[in-house]
Amino acid sequence: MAIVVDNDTRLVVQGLTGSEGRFHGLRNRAYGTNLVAGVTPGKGGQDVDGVPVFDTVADAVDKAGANTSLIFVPARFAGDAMYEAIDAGIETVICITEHVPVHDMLGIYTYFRPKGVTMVGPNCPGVLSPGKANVGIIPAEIFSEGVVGLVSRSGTLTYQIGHELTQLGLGNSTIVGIGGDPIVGSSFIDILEKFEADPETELIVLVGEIGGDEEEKAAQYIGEHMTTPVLAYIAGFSAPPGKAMGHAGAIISGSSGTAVAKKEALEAKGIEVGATPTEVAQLVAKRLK
Amino acid sequence: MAIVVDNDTRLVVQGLTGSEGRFHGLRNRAYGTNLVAGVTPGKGGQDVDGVPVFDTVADAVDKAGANTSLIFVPARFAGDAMYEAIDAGIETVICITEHVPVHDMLGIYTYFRPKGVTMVGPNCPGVLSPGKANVGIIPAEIFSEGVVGLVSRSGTLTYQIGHELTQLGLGNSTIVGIGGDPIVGSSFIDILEKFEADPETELIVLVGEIGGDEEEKAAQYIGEHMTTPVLAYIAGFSAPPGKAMGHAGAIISGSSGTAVAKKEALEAKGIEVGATPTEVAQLVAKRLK
Amino acid sequence: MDLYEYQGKELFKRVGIPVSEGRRADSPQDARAAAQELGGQLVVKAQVLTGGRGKAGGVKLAEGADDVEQKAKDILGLDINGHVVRRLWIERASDIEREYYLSITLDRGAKKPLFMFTTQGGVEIEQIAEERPEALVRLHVDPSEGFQPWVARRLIYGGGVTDPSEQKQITSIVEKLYRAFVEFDAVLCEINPLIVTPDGTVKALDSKFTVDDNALFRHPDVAEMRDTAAADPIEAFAREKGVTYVKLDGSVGIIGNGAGLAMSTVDVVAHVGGRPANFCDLGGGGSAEGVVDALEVITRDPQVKSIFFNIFGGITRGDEVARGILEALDRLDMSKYPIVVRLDGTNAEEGRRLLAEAGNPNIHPEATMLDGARRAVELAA
Amino acid sequence: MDLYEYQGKELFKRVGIPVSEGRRADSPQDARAAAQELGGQLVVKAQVLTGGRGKAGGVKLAEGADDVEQKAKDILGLDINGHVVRRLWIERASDIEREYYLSITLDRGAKKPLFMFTTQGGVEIEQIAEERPEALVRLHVDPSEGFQPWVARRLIYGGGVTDPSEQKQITSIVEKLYRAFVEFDAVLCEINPLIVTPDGTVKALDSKFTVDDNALFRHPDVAEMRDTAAADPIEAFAREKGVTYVKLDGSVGIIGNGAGLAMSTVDVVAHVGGRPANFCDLGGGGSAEGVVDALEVITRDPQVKSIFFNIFGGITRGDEVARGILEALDRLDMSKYPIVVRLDGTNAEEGRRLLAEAGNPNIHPEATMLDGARRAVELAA
Repeated sequence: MAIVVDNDTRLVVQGLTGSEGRFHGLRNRAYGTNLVAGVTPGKGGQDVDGVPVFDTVADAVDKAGANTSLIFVPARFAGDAMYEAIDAGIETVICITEHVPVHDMLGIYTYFRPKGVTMVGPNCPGVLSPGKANVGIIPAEIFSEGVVGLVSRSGTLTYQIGHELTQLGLGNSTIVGIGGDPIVGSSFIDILEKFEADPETELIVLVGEIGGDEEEKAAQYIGEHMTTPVLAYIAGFSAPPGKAMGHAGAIISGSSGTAVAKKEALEAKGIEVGATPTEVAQLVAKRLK
Repeated sequence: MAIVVDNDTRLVVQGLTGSEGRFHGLRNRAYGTNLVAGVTPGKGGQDVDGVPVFDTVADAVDKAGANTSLIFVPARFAGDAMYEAIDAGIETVICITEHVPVHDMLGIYTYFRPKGVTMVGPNCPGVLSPGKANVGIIPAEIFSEGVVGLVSRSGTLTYQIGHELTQLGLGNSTIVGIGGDPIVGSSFIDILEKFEADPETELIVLVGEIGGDEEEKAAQYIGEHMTTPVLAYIAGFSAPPGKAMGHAGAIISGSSGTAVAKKEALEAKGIEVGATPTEVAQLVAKRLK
Repeated sequence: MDLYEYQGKELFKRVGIPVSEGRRADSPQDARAAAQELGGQLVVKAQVLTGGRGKAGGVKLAEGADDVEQKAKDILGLDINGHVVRRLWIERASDIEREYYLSITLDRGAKKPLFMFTTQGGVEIEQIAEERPEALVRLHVDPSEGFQPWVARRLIYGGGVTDPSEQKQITSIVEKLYRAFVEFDAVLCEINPLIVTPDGTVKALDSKFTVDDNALFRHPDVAEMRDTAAADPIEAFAREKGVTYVKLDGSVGIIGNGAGLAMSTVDVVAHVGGRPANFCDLGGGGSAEGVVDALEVITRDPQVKSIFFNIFGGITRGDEVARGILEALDRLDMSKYPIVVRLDGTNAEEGRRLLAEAGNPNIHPEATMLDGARRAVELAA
Repeated sequence: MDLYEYQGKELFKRVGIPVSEGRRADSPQDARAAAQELGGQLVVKAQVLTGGRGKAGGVKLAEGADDVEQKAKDILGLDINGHVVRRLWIERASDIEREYYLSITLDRGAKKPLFMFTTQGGVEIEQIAEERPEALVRLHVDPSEGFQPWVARRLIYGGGVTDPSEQKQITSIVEKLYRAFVEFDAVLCEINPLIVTPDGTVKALDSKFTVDDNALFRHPDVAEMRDTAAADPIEAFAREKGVTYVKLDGSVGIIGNGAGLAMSTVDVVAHVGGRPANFCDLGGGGSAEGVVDALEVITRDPQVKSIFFNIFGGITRGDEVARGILEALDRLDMSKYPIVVRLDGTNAEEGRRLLAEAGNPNIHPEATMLDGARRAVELAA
């Protein structure tokens, strides 16, 4: 097993004819992902290296059986693309695009949650289930199959930690980059829940960073609901205090949001937090020995 | 048992200090309904014949434990009142107000459905579970306790049929007036589903009228999902063909919508349709003998 | 409330949907003035709230003031499906390369707005829906999502529009039509045909626009568009009095409270062999004053021979209805109408008592709906 | 993007929230002119993107042109929490009967807008939240529901506003603040204080307004409000170049791709005993040109002694980064900076090959993040 993407994934890339969409879409296919379609309005009927392109996601679903969408369209069109995917019946929507306006995401989040769709991103590197499917921009070659679930708000930091694990001979069940934006489709808790239900995942690494309170909430959730062991890494200990969001921001988040606060919240639930990516990998190795 | 309202109902009347709200609210209380609060903005702290009035529904929930709301506010404020009730955590919202704009209901319907709230109305007479609770404007004295579930798009026609049943010595488990507007909170199917699950209800009378295709859909649903027997009455056989809604309306509803089409759809599923209210009551009596 | 073509086009214009320039004309003189102002080739179009005006001779090409005035004379006064033409819309003629169809309507079954679009215009759209359903693109919009550009793309690509300029123009029209639908509380906005001119311009050549009556308080300017003169005079009087009334063709005047009971009463009167003169719903309030108004409306119909009050009180109270009947007998000349009254429900006993005390020989109380219907039919004979 | 008080008030005005009349002034002369234009008793207010300006002497009452000019002289140039005052807002003084607090902000935890309101103004709002949480009404708005009047009622009655005129005015302000929040893509709109004058008028005496940077493309007028001069000059240059850059106080220049990796690199450099000079994120694209820009930004900081490139390619490609570094060495004077380069991920091998082929002695390849950090710290010593 694996979570979010696997051998049943039938991928459509929204924006397949763009340079990034083409590069990563074909790279995902080369990895073995079942890339069944692309969507670019006005280019329906064309193909990208043999992959049929459609005008609408609905066509990609109807005619190519797509069930998972990877979004590579520019930020100002990304909201529209997400709605299109959801309403076309796509079950898993993964949005790589960064700089999506937060009010767009506010509407989309409220819209898709009751529908049971899985959404990852925006502003995320995607999801990789080694040996099964890679959907997004994660460089799959640095990861191998294994039992460690990895969930992270940061893309490149995920690669770094995955890389360190690989150096120690450890592989991953699934790597999920949830994205660093204020509102993303899947929170740490959403992904932890999926990992908990995945028999293949024996240990989870959670990679957080300063800002928001998702790590604190995840700590609470892990303490209450999880049996799979979790280790963590938090980035941003040396970051200067952020610019104030006015009084209201401070009242909402209280003292949470700093790297220290997050580390303490996790440790209070017995979750070890590594000081560097290297140390986290070593802690994982120790646990799995 | 009964459906929608019963002995656990803790009622708040939105608009209790208005003349209709006061008249029917106190009448509901006199029947035995547990009327715990009223809401009128700006009149918090007052009382209506001993019933405490609050400024907001949230206060009525927090301070008086209300779980059901009955709405009597004017049409242009009714949408706001429904949203307020839903967001205050009210579980059952019954809106009597007529002339609520359909676009308001479009938004409210979309909003409340995923939340598991039960909504009846607008433009409906309310819900009566004889011997337990009366929430709305149904004249309870003409109904008695019994085993017949009654669901209707029309208020006064419901009383008529209930009255005919009473004349024949038959009582009701619950009477639900779902309202005649194009978009109402509960459809025939929603209420049929509740009656089917109610062990007290042995037979159901469905009272429909021309327009829309809810009766046709109900016929389909009954054929597929129900074991409790259903009888029906349809009003509007002598109605002149309605004014055309342009081509689009005709395309959506096709030939459905006329009384004859509804009758045929019901009879095709083995559901008897009475020619007059009196005949329906007689059919019920025959079935229950 | 249904709007005339020219009124719907006025609302289209407000949201930016392209329409032809035109002028309203209520007389041949108006039409001549419009022709002089607009110049060039024009179309004289009957403004009626019904379809089929083209076949009925209600739409004519004309050029020059004399010709336009003559065509206006021809069309004004025409009876189109029972609607007499009293208004014209004179607009610049359009060359038509292709005809499409676009509408948005409230699908009460799905509880969502529904867009429909086809490039197979020029024939009856119901026929296309029936015979070639694949040529008609249907697409619901989720109200909580609102309009998103993909909706227009689904219509355009689904309908097979391939010209990029047309795609762009239609996308913009689809978005604006959605805005019109929401902003004006419409239940139907239909463009049939949506035309493409030889130079590639897309515009609305006709409009069918229906606004929710219950939302007119938000749109006083639209409410003012109502043409009270066009309606049946009794129905117009009823609207003025706030009475829900539909004229039928018989002799038994019927007043019920609630649409369902009133409809059922009409059915039952027909069922026992009578001929209903009307459908009249007192509505939820049912004040004494409302009862007087209803009686005043009903008795304007010269065919009425007897009146049947079938009241089952809920929010309507029997005593108020009784008071209204007595008040009407006082104020109106009701001597020639036998009034059958059947009262049940809220405060019915009090109402029956009030009527009995009045002792008016024209009031015939009956205990049941069926008996009331039979008695009213007898009395109309 | 944070707006100045006067900019926020300009947006308030556009949606109809009442504010005092005023003028912007960038010099004592401007202030004098504003005083002459406005007349009467005025307030001279420092415009800075930080709090506590009152205590720092940044807000002064004044009357008459001379007085206002003098107060402007006093305030311009003040350092308030590291922000130098360069702009003033001169507005009519308001008599204050009561001070309230009203804000709407994006609660990222709840994924909903959050209103906060209290009638216990005049002290620090955080203190009220801490000490008397019951006095601070918090209320989320569901984005799919949008603003409904009950939201304002919950705030008003929850906060204990009893005067009907105040209730009416605040209801209207709450609705308009929600509109401002949505229409301008704000993440924060705060009115502190929202005052009641002795004659019962409610208005916004201050504004804190933050607009989502990612949505500025929808608001070119708001985007133009940015005061590029107020930022740190290197940060301003970085913004101009489109580089995400935060100046820190050390000697090791750091460039990473992705905020998380860049932040972690800063942490690791500190962890191995070094002092990071900056945080710099190449971002997702990571073109060669972007690399040149980032190096140009970082080398403007005179404290920088060494530079550490820590790149783990995903969407960023190692070969592009390498090309950028070589390009920068060509175009900029980079001779005094040892550059430690650690490349992994997409096309990393190709990137490493390009750098090796170039054979520049200033380029120090390292295989791991930890080793790279150590080497960069050594080279900065």
